[in-house]
Amino acid sequence: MGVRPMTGGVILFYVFAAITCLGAIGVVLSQNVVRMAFWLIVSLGSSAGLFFMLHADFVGALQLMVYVGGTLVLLIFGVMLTTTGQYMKIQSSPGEGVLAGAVGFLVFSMLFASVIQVDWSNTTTKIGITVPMDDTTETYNATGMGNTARPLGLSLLGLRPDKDLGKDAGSSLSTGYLLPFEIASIHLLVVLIGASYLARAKRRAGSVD
Amino acid sequence: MAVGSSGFSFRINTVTHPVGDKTGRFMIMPLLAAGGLAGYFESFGFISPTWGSIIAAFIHVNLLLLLVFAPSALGFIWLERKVSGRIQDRLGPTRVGGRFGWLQGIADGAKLIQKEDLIPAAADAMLFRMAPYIACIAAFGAFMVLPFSNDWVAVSLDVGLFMLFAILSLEVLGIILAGYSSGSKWSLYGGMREAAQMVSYEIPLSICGLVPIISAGTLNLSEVGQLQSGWFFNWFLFHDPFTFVAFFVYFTVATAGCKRAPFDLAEAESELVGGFHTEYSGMRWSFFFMAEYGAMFLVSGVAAILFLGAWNTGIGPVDELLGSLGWLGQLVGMFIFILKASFLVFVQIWVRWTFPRIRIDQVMTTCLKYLIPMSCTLFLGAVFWPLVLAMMTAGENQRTHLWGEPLGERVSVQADQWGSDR
Amino acid sequence: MPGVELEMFLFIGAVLFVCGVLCMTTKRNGIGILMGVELVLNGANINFIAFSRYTALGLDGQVFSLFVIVLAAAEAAVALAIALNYYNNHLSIDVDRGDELKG
Amino acid sequence: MPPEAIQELGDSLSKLLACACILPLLGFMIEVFAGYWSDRFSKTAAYIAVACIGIGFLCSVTAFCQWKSATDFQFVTEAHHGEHDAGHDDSGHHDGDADHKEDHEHHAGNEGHGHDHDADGHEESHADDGDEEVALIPHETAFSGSFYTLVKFGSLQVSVDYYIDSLTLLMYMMVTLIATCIHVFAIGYMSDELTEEYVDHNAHTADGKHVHRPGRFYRFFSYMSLFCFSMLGLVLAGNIFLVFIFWELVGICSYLLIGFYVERKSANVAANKAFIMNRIGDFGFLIGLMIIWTWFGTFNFAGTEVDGHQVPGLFEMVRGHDGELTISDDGSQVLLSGSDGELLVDPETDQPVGIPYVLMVTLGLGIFAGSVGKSAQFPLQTWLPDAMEGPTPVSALVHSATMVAAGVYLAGRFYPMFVPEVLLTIAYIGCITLFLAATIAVVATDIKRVLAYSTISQLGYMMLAIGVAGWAAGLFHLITHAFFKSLMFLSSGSVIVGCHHEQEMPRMGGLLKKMPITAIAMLVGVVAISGLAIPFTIFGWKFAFSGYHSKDAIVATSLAFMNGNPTHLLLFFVPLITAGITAFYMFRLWFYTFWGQPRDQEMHDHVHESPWVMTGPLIVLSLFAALCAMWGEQGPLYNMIVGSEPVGVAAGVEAAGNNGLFLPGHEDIHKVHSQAGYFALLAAVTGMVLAYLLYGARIIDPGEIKRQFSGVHHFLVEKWQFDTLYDAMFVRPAHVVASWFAEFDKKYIDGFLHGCCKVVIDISHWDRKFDEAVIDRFVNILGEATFATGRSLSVFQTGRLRQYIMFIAVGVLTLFVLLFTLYPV
Repeated sequence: MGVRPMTGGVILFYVFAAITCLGAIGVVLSQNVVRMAFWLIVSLGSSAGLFFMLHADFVGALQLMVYVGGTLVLLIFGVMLTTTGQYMKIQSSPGEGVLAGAVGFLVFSMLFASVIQVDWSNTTTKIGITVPMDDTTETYNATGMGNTARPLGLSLLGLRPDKDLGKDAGSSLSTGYLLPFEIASIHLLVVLIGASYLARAKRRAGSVD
Repeated sequence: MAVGSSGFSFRINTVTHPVGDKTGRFMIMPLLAAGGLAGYFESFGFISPTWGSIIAAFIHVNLLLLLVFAPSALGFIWLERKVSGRIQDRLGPTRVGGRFGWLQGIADGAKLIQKEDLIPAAADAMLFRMAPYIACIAAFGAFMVLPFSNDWVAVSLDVGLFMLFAILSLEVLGIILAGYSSGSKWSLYGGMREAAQMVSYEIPLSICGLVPIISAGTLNLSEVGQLQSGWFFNWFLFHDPFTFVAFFVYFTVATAGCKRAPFDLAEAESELVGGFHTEYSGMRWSFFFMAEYGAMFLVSGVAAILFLGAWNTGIGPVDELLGSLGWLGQLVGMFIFILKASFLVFVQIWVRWTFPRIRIDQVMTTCLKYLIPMSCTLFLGAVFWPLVLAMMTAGENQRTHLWGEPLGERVSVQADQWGSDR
Repeated sequence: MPGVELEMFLFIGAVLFVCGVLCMTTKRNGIGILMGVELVLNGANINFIAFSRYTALGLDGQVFSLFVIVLAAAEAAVALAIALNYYNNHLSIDVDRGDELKG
Repeated sequence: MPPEAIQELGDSLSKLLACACILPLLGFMIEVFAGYWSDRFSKTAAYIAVACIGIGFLCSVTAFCQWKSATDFQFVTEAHHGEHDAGHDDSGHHDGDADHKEDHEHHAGNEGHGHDHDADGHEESHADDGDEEVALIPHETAFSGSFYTLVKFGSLQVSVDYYIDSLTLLMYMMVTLIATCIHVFAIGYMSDELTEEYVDHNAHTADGKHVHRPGRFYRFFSYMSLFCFSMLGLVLAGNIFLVFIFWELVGICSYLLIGFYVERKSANVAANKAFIMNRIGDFGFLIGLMIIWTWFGTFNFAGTEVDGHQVPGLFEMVRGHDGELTISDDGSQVLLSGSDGELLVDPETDQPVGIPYVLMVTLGLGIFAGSVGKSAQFPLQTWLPDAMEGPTPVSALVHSATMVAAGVYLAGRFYPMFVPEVLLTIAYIGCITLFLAATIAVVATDIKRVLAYSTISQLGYMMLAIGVAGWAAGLFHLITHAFFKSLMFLSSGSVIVGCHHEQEMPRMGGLLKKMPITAIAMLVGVVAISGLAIPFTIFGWKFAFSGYHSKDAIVATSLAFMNGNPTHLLLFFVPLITAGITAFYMFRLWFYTFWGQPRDQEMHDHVHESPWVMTGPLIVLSLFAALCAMWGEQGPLYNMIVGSEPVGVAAGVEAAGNNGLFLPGHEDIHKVHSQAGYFALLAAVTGMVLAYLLYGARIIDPGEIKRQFSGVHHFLVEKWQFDTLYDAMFVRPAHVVASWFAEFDKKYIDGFLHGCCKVVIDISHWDRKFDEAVIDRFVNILGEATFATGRSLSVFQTGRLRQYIMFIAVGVLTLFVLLFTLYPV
């Protein structure tokens, strides 16, 4: 990595990175479910910040909307609906914790090793396309500036102007993500129905009263 | 401007060549506008451009907070009291600060600051403390992408509206956490109600917001505003019947969305003592209200931008004039915008003191059985309207049939324009 | 972005991933496990986005992460419904009690 | 005559007629496939059928108009001898003869070119009659062509051909018109089928109850449509093979329709009878086809173009262009002539190509056997009366326009192929049939059976006419008979409906007041069939119903024939007498039914006139039955028929074939025409008066006569014992032989089979033991092993979610470790 100029962007990155990781760790360490949820919010939210820094505005916004705004509300619902007594804690035995910690450490070190060993810069050049890291284009809607909403939308609609505009008409155009998009939408519908069916109010089995 | 820094602090007013802009293509960059400030900072050699922009951003945020939100919150509190007084045939605050009692808000603030900050023994202290901040941050963070006038926007995101709703949707978390962590069943009830209500009302809110977006073709709120310049029939309110209806649906949903009466079930003092903020007091308590008023102003501003022609006066020549005036014009635009937004806020207050509170099940029914279908219908209608219109008046380079190209001209144009800088 | 390399993001992703795995392994609370899953998915997302920015993956990375997010939301919904049922049946959310099918 | 003009006209005609032919098929399709979708109460099927056949009628009329305007055809040939008819208002056609002669010589003159498209031939033919411009196509022209080729066997090419001449057009109009009327009538007649629960009073279940079944309205109409389609196709067909195909189609349709009330045993039996009888005839037909195939190598009537070179049609091969039958000197062979009219010569041995005379006879008899079956001639006539089991509209269709007409039509179409011996046979067969049927009809009491027998005898008339070279007369009678017979059947149907499905005449009577329209219509039919007329001409045209003219022509022909060869005098007297009998039993029927006092009072009270949908067709048909043969032999009908008369018939032959038969030409007939007419009229009037005396005025008691001639009566009631005869001759022996075979089956074949079964069973016993001992053991061991493994592995299935996740993590870890150790980066 070499020497880094401490630009604001870098600082901001480290802030976000720290919050993300700490949030994640907080999720692991905290025993109360709602706190876990809280830390999860923190972690996910700041990872959304990371996305913004990576010029993926749309994904970031989606992260905020869906994950933080949606999923977590769902989770908290679950917590509320399933907690018995104040601030329920279900402790797991310390032995398990130690074991899990060991395995986690191993996994982490494995990932770490792989990340270190691979020469990433090589990969970018290997693929041979130079991605405009810093595009000086001041024009409106530059992807380099993270305004990826339209290209994403187009690719979900099955168009890839970012790849195809250069080509001549004859050459085969690259297909976008229309089919996965449709599948995902159907999948969501199914989930909607299935979840509402599963979670519909039932008489508790052997309910105590 | 130096580039390649973090995506965040970096897109302060990149809206220099808006798509639909007729007036201010080569306008003089106003001195106060952010980019100008950043440039100003850069002009001293020792500050790196990124730093400059960051500082500029902070300054702007603070300025906005000090000059707009806090006063607006206070002002709205005062307004609330006055209006409620008038509606109830009272005078409302009269003493503090002259005969209009216009300093009442500040007095309240002072009182709240002095109050003791209680944390119940049964509460989950950490969450209890965090909750108000989350709510407040969510409410005010959304202002980041809200343009106050032509080009006067903190971050001109391409996904502006989306972002705005996303951030706004975080407010509910604060409420829920507050309700949960207070360790009191009233709060829990309040939180739950709030959660249920917000989660279900977010859906029609975003859908209704998308209705004019379809006509605009962009999520960038500055663009949306610029598209409505000219005479007032350029406003999306009058764009087509669906947007017209959508405005009212949106306003209803927004009122519910920032838990205002008659939808304020979360703090129904007649049923749950104080709802989710039963256990709160002092500043934390006031944060919730700051958040509430901020959210009110936010949704009203969004309504103004999406439907009521943003900062445009609605009179073509006048807009031309203002455009040529440069930053002065932008200033006037900002006041126009705030005026529109405040009017909507006033309407919200008015509604609050006029209508009785409805039951929670009625609230949910209204949303799930009426508002969501309505908004979906409006959405579809707005989608098909231009096609139908094009079929009706089939002219040059217009689609004369419904299922012609997969996308409108706009997309192809965008794709072209977008791909050209690749 | 100058100064911040791809590896940093990969590290964050790794951290999230491991935290998620730990969550899943240590939490006896079903919803905790669910949160672990979310963490893991989010770690993957960070990697995707980072690759889309730094390598020639381009937009595809963002599209993938979009799908991941959407499917994660779906998964959360279903898993939550399952958790509710589980709670209805066991009067608890402790996943260790759900071992009726053990060999 | 420009050939392309002919080509053009032929094309348009063929298209129109093909359309008229296809439409009913279309209707059939729709009704069959859509019938179940529509409910049982909808008359849609009927409307579709009527629409199809009606449009078909319009098409054929259009075709006719086109043809009329394009050819030199004239409705009334008074252009030649109008003044005679005008002058001689009292005495028939005596002086018309000369004109007739030249008229028919003119026919004879250019008939030679009637069947091929030889342009200049027509030129000269028109040179000699002045008053027509040359541009017109002679109406004798036969248009033939091919729609598409079905199959080719070497030189033989079987294709869907059409052969259109004035006769075809006429048949088309007649068939479609009558069929339309019958369809419309059937809407009313079959309306009681429009129900979910149709109670069939004539059919009984095993426990003696009435059969209840859903109505079959649409099915009936789909059959009718198919029937019309096949008949029309038969008429249009341009080669004998195609004719055969449609012939069989007609057969199957008649089978379906006669057996329409499948629940009734009698209906089943009748259907089978009709079918089998027809098969017997078709067997002969097949023989004829084989001979044609082997000896002529073509099926086409007219000459065709088979890949390049001209192939002469059957007719011109046999008859040449002058219509003469060329017979080799030793009389053993019939020499064939090519499409140019010259004799065909075998290229190797330049001998003229010929076909043995015997084979010609066989061929003719074979084909005629076919028509005997179809139109119920003498040996095979018994199916027709039984065919009355079908619904009355079916009987009307079968008896008038379609089925039985097919036989006569074929005989007429194939006339050129018949050598004189065959003609003689035809004549005698017809003669026998007509007498026999008439006599039976006298004693029949079932109203429909009377009509059936009258049909048979009328068909006999037609055959007779064709046999005695009265080609035109025969087909003339075919047409007229079609009209009045369908009329009478429909009226009888209306009577039956009125009397609530009572068919026995003795229970009727006095219906004239109850159902006047029907009665009048029936009367018209009766008068027409019995050939009554006023024996002198009023205002230039003889007042006579159609039947008079046609029967008159037949009798005249047979008279001329008898004059020619006196040995065959029966061929004149029998038809003459039978004409009287015909009138008798027809009027007997009418008086029985409509006249006098009601015999069954309580039934009589419930009688009602039929609805308009049924009486409407009656009126239409009665108009046609009365007037279709206007101006007799100068009338349009006759002219059209004569227009397509085969070559050389008009001229007549002095000594034809090996037995030197005399075949009368037109002028011979016209010599005797009027006197024959008077004879016939006399006979008819006698018959009518007799009938009136017996049944109308009841001056003589028929029962008395019945008692006196009880033997004869019984003999006649038993239909000349034909059924018993056939029973004894064919059915019983068949049963006996069948019983032998059954015995054989039981003893030997079944025994053998049972033996085989035993063996198989034993084998399978051993096999089972083997299975249990070896295979099952093996499988069980396998299963147990699997089970044990699973059981042992199930320890890992701790049911602890988090452990599983742990497993996953560790597994991933190990995988990566392996990866890195094996492939270090």
